[in-house]
Amino acid sequence: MREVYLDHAATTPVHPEVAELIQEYLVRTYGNPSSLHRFGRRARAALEEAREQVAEALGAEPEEIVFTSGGTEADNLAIRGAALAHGRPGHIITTRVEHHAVLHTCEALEETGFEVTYLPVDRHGRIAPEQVAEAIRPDTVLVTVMLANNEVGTVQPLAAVGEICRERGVLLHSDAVQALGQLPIDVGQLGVDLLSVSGHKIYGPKGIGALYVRRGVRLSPLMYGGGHERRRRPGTENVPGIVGLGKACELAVRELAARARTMREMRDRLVEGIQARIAEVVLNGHPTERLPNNANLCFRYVEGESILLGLDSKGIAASSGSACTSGALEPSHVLMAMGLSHELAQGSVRFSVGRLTRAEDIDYVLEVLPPIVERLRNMSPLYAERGRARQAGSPPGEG
Amino acid sequence: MREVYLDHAATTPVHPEVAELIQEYLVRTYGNPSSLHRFGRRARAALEEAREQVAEALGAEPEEIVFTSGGTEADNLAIRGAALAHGRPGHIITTRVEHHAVLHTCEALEETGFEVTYLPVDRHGRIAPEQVAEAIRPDTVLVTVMLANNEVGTVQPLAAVGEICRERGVLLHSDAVQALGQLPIDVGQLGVDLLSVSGHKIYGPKGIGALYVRRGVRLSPLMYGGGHERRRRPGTENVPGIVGLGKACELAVRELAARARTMREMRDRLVEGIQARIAEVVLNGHPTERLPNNANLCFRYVEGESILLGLDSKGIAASSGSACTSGALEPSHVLMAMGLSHELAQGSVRFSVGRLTRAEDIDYVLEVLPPIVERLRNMSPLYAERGRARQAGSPPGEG
Amino acid sequence: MDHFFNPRNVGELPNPDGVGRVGNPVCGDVMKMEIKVADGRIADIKFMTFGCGAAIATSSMVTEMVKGKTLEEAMAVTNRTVAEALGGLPRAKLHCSNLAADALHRAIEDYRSKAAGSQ
Amino acid sequence: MDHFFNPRNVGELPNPDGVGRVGNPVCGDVMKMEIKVADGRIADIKFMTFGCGAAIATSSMVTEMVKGKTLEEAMAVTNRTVAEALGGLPRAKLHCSNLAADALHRAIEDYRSKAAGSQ
Ligand SMILES: Cc1ncc(COP(=O)(O)O)c(C=O)c1O
Ligand SMILES: Cc1ncc(COP(=O)(O)O)c(C=O)c1O
Ligand code: FES
Ligand code: FES
Repeated sequence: MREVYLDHAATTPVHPEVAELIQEYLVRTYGNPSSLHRFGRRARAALEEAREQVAEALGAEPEEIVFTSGGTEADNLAIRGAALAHGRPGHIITTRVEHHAVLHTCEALEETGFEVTYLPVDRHGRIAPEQVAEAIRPDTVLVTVMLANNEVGTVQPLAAVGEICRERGVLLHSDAVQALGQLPIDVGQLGVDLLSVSGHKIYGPKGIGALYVRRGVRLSPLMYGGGHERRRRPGTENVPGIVGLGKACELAVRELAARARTMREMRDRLVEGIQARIAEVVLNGHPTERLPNNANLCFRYVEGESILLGLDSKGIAASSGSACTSGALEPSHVLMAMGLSHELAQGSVRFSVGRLTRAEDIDYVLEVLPPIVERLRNMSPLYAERGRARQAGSPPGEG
Repeated sequence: MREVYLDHAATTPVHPEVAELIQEYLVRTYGNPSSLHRFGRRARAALEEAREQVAEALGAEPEEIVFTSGGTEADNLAIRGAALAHGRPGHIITTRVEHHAVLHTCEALEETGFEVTYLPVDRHGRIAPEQVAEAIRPDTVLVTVMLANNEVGTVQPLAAVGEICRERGVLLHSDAVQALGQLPIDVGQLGVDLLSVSGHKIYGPKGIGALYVRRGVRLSPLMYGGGHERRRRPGTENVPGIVGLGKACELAVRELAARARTMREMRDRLVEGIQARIAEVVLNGHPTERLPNNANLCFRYVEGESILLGLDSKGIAASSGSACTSGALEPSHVLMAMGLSHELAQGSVRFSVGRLTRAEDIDYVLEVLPPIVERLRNMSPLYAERGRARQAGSPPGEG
Repeated sequence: MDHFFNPRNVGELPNPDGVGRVGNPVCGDVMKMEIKVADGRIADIKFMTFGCGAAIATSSMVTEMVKGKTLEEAMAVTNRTVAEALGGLPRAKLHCSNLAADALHRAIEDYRSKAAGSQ
Repeated sequence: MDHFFNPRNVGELPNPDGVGRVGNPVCGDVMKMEIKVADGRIADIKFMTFGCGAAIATSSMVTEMVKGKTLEEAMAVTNRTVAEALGGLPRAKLHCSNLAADALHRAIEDYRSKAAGSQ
């Protein structure tokens, strides 16, 4: 069966050049970078080159990059690390639309005495920078605002937040896991002190990530052991993963414009095609301030997961909400924060295109999707009720 | 130049079969295991198969295996996780010869109010199980004793410790990072509740490890995020790494006897050859209760690192102490705990053979090493003084 | 999966004797069941749902199971019976099978209260 | 690395005018330097060490640097001078270069105190 992968926001296939390099570091250049001998030195050199590649992609210095086991660990290290380095409980500001790696870390800190402000967002999923200015208190330790959202692709006005935080002398962290490879990133311009990225969202390997830590920022470690990563992250370095992340960053920067163009084209073809073929479809997220790969759509009157099952049976991979909560029951916290009704939030499907998505792939989806939605609508009590309401001349309600 | 890698205790080259499998999961079966669609389900199936392989290697159930980013994280999750799940500070028992991932984690807990007993070892690096029995207090939360030591290869009497802990109702963790693939491991027989392993010591990839958590044992998580690994370890699963670890475990179990035989033969050839060619060499660690791959030797009157540099210039990789502290200044805490003089401890070199080490490799070392040691001894004031002391008829002192 | 891709008894009945419409307290999804009753037995049954795949499959299964059964027998159908009939459900999906059972029970109750009212 | 693999001036002197033997307070390693003095200058110098590669290389470098120098000039040699002459040392190895400088200074002091005693 034809297979079309439109779930690049969940994870991406590793770029062939990256995979080749990883292979080399698995079997041939396998030394432990902490070893003094030539096997170790070769691994160390590769590690430091990768650190330069990551730094380059973020506009940072190599010494400011700490490798972690992924985006989740980077978020935890940034937030817990900065909070606990503070020495006593304080105040943290974040948004209601963060990834769970940020939200649950903040919630865990609340249990140890921290206070957390969760900023609301508008219907497009954006915060207003002034909200941050208003929320900052004398005891505010950290502001953490994602650069781009994983579910709806909305990009936050981070540079403006950065200016406020600098002015007020408050640390700013940003989860840039989804943004990297889709938007140009410059930590200086954004005014962030800490920034998280992850390998597997940019055609690099899973299980590797990095945290940018501005020089001088103090962090408590999450773990204890050897003195790796300048005492910020112990454990034998994942050299193949790190080298893969470095290469993936290099490629992401080099191909940024071309990839963004392809993705935007394919995404727009999909959205426009769907809207032309299926009635009552809502595009979630910001109309312009959004990632080029993301199309998050609500198909009114039907539940998202049923659509996904239908698509999957035709070989098409998409998702509802974020991958790590797709087994979950509650409707997306992001869509709810954006003010969608429960019913609409349950009806959302996220398509995320990638650098290799082609027009034929999109056209296949456009062919397969309408009958799936139609069939489910015909099964939906909400659709039937709305039909009757229309016939009776009253305006359709939202649930 | 000829290259001979005798630092397998620091890290190992990835087995070709493992590397091939990793490649497959990097580029082809790249789904996110949390995704509901077929790409995700394939990844999930591979993940669960790997979990079975790891469980099988440890005599555990698949649900008792939690994947981590390596041995260090497994140690941290076990020790911090069990300590913090306890709810209030208590008492921990460990040994003076643990890896830093254990020791520094215990030290960090001391700063939060825990009390830690660091058991001394005999001159072979072993604790006596009775010491554990004596040290257990009513508030003892956890005992953590490594299965085999990374520097000197000494194997601890863990099953006896396990019996004591079971009797007294105290949790037992063991760092089995070095033991896996060299000794048969059965968590039931050892009586452990928690046990750490790491991929890169068993011809698997770096950046992946696992913690065995006996059913019913409660752990606080180290990090917060998605509900992965039954809420014990968040973050998109490192599928290629996990699949690699699973395969490496399978191979390690299947080839255990053959590998151990080869390693023991090569190790003994090395030790006997060195002792026949170089005077005043001391074998550190236990004469019989030791890992088959480990030869830790003191070349009296010379400093270990100088020997390593000499060996490295001839293409031979060995190490002093553990890799992650080889940049460190202090003599090995393990050798010091075993009662070696400062001078002897500084003079130690660890050779660790591997499954592919051949007699020619050993013979090359035996050819190259004696002149290196001789040259350094001729440069050593301690050696000269000892020579004069001998001539003067007095017994040589230790420095 | 057959009950998802080819669900049985989807739709509405012309003049149902009983209607059960429930919202799932866990996920907020919605399910409606309509029954026709004759001689104390479920003569016909149809469902509609705004629910996940498991909700669709379990509803289809429930309607198949109870058609022709007495109301008492139908009331004895629980989410567990349904999940078992489907060969087990993942734990996160167990609540979905509640939807179908609850809607069925509600429809029967609706029928009974109407019947009692008209007596 | 040449100073490690081919260290200059290794050994002992027949009748040294000054001997400096120091233990490194950081790592515990040992260094011995012996000097011959003539006309207020270092006429000959030899070292022996139980130390790491950096200790060997820095000692060799120091002996080369000070041979023929006046005692005052030799006293002015510091671990920093040595590290610079070797083109820099990793931070963890800076203390090793202390060993060589300290042993040299100790040897000169030894010579001076002997000289003072014999006056
Ligand atoms: C915005 C965002 N933050 C964090 C993460 C977590 O990254 P990882 O899966 O590498 O732990 C993800 C993806 O899973 C994400 O989309
Ligand atoms: C005994 C022991 N424990 C823990 C570790 C840490 O494992 P990892 O390097 O995978 O973090 C090592 C090796 O580095 C080890 O030898
Ligand atoms: S998730 Fe709502 S019915 Fe299954
Ligand atoms: S480590 Fe002791 S002299 Fe360098």
